Amino acid sequence: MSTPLLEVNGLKKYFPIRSGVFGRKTGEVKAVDDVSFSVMPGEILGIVGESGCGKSTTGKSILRLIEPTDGEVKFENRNILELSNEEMRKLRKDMQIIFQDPYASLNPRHTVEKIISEPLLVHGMKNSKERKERVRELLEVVGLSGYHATRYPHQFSGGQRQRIGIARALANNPKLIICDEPVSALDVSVQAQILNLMEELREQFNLTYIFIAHDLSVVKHISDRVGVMYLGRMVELTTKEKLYEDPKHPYTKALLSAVPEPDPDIKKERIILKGDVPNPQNPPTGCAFHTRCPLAMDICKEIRPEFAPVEDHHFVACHLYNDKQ
Amino acid sequence: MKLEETNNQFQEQNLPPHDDNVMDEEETEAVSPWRDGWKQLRKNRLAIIGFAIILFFILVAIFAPLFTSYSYDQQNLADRLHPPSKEYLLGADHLGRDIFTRIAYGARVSLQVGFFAVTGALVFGSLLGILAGYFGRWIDMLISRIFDIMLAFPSILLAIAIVAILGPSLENALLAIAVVNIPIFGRLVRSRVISLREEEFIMAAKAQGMKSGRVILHHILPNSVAPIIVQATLSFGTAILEAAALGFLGLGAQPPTPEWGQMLADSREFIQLAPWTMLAPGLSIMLVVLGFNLIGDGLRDALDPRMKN
Amino acid sequence: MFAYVMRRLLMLIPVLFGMTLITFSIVHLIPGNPAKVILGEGAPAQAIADLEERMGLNEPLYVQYGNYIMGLLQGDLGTSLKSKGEIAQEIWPHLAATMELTFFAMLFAVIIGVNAGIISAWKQNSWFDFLAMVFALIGVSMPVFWLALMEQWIFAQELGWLPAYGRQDSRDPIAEITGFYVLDSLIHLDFERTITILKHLVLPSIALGTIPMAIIARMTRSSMLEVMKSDYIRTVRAKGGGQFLVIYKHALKNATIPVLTVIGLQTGVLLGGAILTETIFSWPGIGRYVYEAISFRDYPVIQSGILVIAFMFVIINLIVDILYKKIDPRIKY
Amino acid sequence: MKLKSSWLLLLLVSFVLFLAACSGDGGQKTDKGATDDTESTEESSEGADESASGEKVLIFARGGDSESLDPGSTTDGESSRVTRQILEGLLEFDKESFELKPALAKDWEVSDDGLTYTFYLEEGVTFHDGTPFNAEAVKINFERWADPEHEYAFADDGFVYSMYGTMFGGYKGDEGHVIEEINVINDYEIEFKLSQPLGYFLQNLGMSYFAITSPAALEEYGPDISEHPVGTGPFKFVSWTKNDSIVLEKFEDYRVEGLPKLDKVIFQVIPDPSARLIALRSGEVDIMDDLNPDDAAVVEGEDGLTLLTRAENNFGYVGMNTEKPPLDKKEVRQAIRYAIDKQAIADALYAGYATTSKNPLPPVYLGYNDDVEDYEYNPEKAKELLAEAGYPDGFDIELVMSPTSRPYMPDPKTVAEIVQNNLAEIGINVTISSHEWAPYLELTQNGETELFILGWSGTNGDPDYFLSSLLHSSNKGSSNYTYYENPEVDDLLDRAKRAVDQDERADLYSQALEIINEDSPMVTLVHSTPVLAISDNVINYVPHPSTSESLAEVDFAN
Repeated sequence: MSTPLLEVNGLKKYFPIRSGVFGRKTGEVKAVDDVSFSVMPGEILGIVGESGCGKSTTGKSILRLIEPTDGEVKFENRNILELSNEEMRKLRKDMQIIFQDPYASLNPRHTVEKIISEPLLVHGMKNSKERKERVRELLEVVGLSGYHATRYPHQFSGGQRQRIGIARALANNPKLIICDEPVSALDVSVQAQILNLMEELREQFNLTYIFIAHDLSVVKHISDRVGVMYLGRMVELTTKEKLYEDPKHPYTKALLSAVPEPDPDIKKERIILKGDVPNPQNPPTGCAFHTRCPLAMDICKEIRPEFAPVEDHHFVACHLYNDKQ
Repeated sequence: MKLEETNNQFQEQNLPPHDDNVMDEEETEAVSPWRDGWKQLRKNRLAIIGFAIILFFILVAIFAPLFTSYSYDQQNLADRLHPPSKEYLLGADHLGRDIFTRIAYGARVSLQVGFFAVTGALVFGSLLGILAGYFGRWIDMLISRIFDIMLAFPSILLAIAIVAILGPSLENALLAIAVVNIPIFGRLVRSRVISLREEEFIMAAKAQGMKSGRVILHHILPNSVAPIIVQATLSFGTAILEAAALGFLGLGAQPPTPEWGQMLADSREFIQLAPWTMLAPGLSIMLVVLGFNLIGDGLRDALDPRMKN
Repeated sequence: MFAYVMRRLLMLIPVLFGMTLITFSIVHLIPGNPAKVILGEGAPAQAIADLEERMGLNEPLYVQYGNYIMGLLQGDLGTSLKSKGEIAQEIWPHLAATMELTFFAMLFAVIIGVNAGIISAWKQNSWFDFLAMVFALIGVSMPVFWLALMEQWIFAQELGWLPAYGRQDSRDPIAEITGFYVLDSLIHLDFERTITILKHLVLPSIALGTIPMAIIARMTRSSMLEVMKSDYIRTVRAKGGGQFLVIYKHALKNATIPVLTVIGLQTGVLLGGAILTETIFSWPGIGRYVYEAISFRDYPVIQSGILVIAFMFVIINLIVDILYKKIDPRIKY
Repeated sequence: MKLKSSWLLLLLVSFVLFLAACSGDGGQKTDKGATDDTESTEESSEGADESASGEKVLIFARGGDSESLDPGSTTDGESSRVTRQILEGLLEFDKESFELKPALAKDWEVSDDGLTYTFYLEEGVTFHDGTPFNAEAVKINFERWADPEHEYAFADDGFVYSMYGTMFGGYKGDEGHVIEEINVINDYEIEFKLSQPLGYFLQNLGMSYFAITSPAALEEYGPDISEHPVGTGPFKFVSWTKNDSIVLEKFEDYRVEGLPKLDKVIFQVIPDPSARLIALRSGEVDIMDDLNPDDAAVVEGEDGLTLLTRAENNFGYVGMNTEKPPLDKKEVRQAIRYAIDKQAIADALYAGYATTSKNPLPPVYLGYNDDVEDYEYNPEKAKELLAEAGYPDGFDIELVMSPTSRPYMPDPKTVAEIVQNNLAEIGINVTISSHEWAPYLELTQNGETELFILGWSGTNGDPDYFLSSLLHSSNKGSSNYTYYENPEVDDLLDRAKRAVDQDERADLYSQALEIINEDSPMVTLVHSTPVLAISDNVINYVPHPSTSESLAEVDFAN
């Protein structure tokens, strides 16, 4: 295998909590707590987890849309957290994002033309005719028509808007696109169309995706490898096949049991997780999942399990497996 | 009364997702949010009345010389305090000047004061508000505290103090009014910027690799324009009131400039002899302010229903 | 709650500090020489120089500012150049006069505004609603000083119903206790005098209270309209019978927030408007005290007067914010 | 929730009470309004002159508050108006003129060289605080004014006795200071020794600024004496609500038997002249000063009110800074005098209660020169003079003024506008700029103005107070606002000041006025006759030209 396109090591993002008379920092939310993984060129890495588990923050931290607290993000072997603002700005040509909410992520006062051509302009395409051409091309690539260019976002449906968002992300031929739950706001029927489009585009333009989603069914469809996050930590990471066939972490198992099977005859034991997601301000000691884990042991309450490979390309953070090694 | 007639033009976020191919007919016109606002505004009867009032005063201001055979400073001491008549439509003041003529020329003064004071406050207020809102941290701390302190003084008092420092004149009154209005715009823009900064399309703009300046100019500002316009319209009225108050206290325009507040102050002495001299200037101030308030209300309903309370 | 109040109080410190800085610089930027003002027409140069020295006007600015702050911390607002009296003592009766006027103006605004707003919303689109809202719109656009003049002309001069000036019948002045004349007359159990004093309050209170009244009416109406859409009200309405009182009670509760908001926002406007109203109605309040000090260049009075007014404004806003928080703990700052 | 509705309820209840109170009384008033207007005024004022307790209370309405009630340390007319009732000097002026009358000094003698004045004081007079009035008290007061180091001078508290400095040539130790020593001969005899003769020394002593304060009160109150005046006058000080009212009450032991007639006098501040008149018409006040001359006709036409005038004791003028070009050219100044229509100003703004003036001195004054040639309104001549001076096309100039109403000029702003209009006719383009009173005076004193509008009122009835103050070159930078300088005039004025023979003085002043008229440092506009209005049932009230008159003899009819 070649060198990874993106390498994330020990990424952390803590949000301070301030309160009291002086607004002192009285605690912090560890939204992303020591997450590491890498992405190969042309690969689609899925990241799943319940809402609030820090997967979106992870995605935005990688792009420095949120400044990480600590860690290392290497893109093509450059630690981008050390780049100056201007260097980072230039690098954004190669790293793009598609947002979850197609309604909120498009400037309501700009025409589609302007929305898509703006990234072209800021990365050096000064000729407006050229830009116009490119916008039409991109619109057609994502399945819209050239005449849509003069309209405003509010004149489009959700799926169409997400297509615009994709066109915008594609504008400068990026190498990596982080897709932050790109279909979760859409109708199910539209979801499939968008997912198909994204897969086509990957092949067409040789893209690499980090695909963030909160349900496994979507990720299953599109990913090569999948990472599972819980309370700011990565708990399992492996190839799609292994994850779906042989999930290791109890949390992954629980998630998988909730995925509806297309074939109603296949009987499946549904694992219902007890309790709520703990307060991220005050996460449980040891393994963060132990409060809800059906298989929790004493050690889980005290020691945080290491995120370690149990098999080839199969990383898990769970004492059940750490013991076996 | 259409004050409550909310329209959902700007609440696209709340619309249910459409089917993917709903609006694909080629004929569909490109509808900009501005045009929607204008459409909405045209339906608002009160706003139209407001426009009519302001338009009337603008026309009067422009064509003042055509309405009258007098000049605003032409004295005719023999006719002082002449009651309204054919000769003097609204009567004559204590120097025998035609009040109608002075009101007409006074419209120029008031509208100009309103315009320049609001423009000044808007430009500087927005600038500071953007700086504070976009960059946050100590810049925000500093600017916000300055706004707090300025707002701690009743605006007319602060304006009086500023005029006391600079000396009474129309220009200084205008400057004072602009200064006291800066924090109003500043705060508005700052809070707009802060809420916009969290919006995804701003993050998207950053993700595209845009520079801060471009993000502010092309994304944050255009989306803050609606509330700023509404505030500017309302402030227009307030500024005219404040200018008139300063004029009334003798701190505004200098004679023989026909400033309405000052005309009111002049006529105050003749409340026993010639009460009609007080009517026209007072009514004019009230009408112009009313006009701007009506337009402001209409704009708020049309452009930015969220600002309503 | 306690932490919130404490934090607000702490946040007040830089604001208060900034306020002293502003008042101090206003006074030092106003052209004119206090020593000359004191000495009046035709004073010899030597006398002026001597006086400047005695007043500490030769000291560097930061020393003067330091002295000013030290004085303030000890409750010393300085000495009036004009009357040579202690400002801290002189200012109280003026402040009381303004506070009484402002209170009654607000009372007028709240009572009329809230009720007009509720009835307008209840009878939405009726002639009452239309008239009330037209009046409210005109009220918001009203030049206070013009309204005051018109009132004086019509009610004092032409009709002779109400007194044209002052706080009381000057032939028979009240023995002051608190400086709030209504309160004082009640303490004296002199109800006839209370009525006289209230009569003096009517015209200026209306002049001053009109703008907040109009704003309160409009805000109450729109917040009421939202309440009327609620299920609770729909149920009451559906039941019929005695519904107006039920809704009225309900509406009053809902009026608290707009009323508080307006009190917070408009106090400054009122205190400013008081300068004009007080001049027209010869009301011996703090606005006139400061305004006259400006025309006589009585620097210490300008400085302390503006500071006291701003301080009042800040405190009222603080109280309003705390009340907000108490009424609706969801509100965050 | 309970809390909220209850406070609103409380507000509601209080407002209902408030409305009920007003409407109840309003109804009563309406009845009154329904009857004849004049009747109601009479009715209310009749009821008003005696308060609930049957006392005679007079309300005197005026435009501004007093600055200080320590008469020596202020030059403010509104202050002396009040102190005149509380404190007395050695001498006083006659009711309607500046003729001297005995007051605390029942008799006096002047030495032939004019350097020694001996006063014989009234015996058995006590101050309001019960301490006796005597020669020692007089000496303490004069020394307090003369010497900033004196224990009662309170110089550290900003007390300055500028009127003393002006009238007596400076302070202790100054070269021009005329009072060399004061000798107490016995309790009721005191002697002033002067270093040089002063033509108007006695005249000064009649001024209300030089009234005697109880030394015990100076000791007791210290610098607070400015708010606790204690004198020998007909009325005692009771209270002072700043910017509102000053209350005085009858001094039972007043030295003149049977006076004062009134039990209480209240000086009420009503800044706005029209509100003042409304108050008078409705019977809320008994006397109002500073009536707008335009309203004089209203007062005359109304039963129950009487119009009074003060004797002319002032003049209003447009000053020209004689050091600033082009005003440094005599022809330009004369041209401006010809261009301004004084008669129109007198007619329009003073409603006839003013006469045009040609001398900077009122006609009743010693030395008034009726022979000087007046500058009649003549724009043609003005243009010629301008052309002669080299300005055939006129020029631009600034006219500075303060809108504050003064006795000599009730509406300076309007005067400024008329002057602007007049000068435009001869090509002089005037820009008006207005300032508050205090900074305005400072500007003109510093000679930073070109044209300005001012006036001067007499206080001791002596021409020196007009001419030396305004036109002697030694007063440049203080009261010589025009920066006029003519050695000949200086000499004439100096000689007139020292001369003791009044005829000789009159002659010297007449000569000076002749030169001044030619040099034209100012456009003398008018001598105004300030008008005031009183309620008909106020009797024995006589306005004094100095604006301060004793109210001791004032009474109510019936």
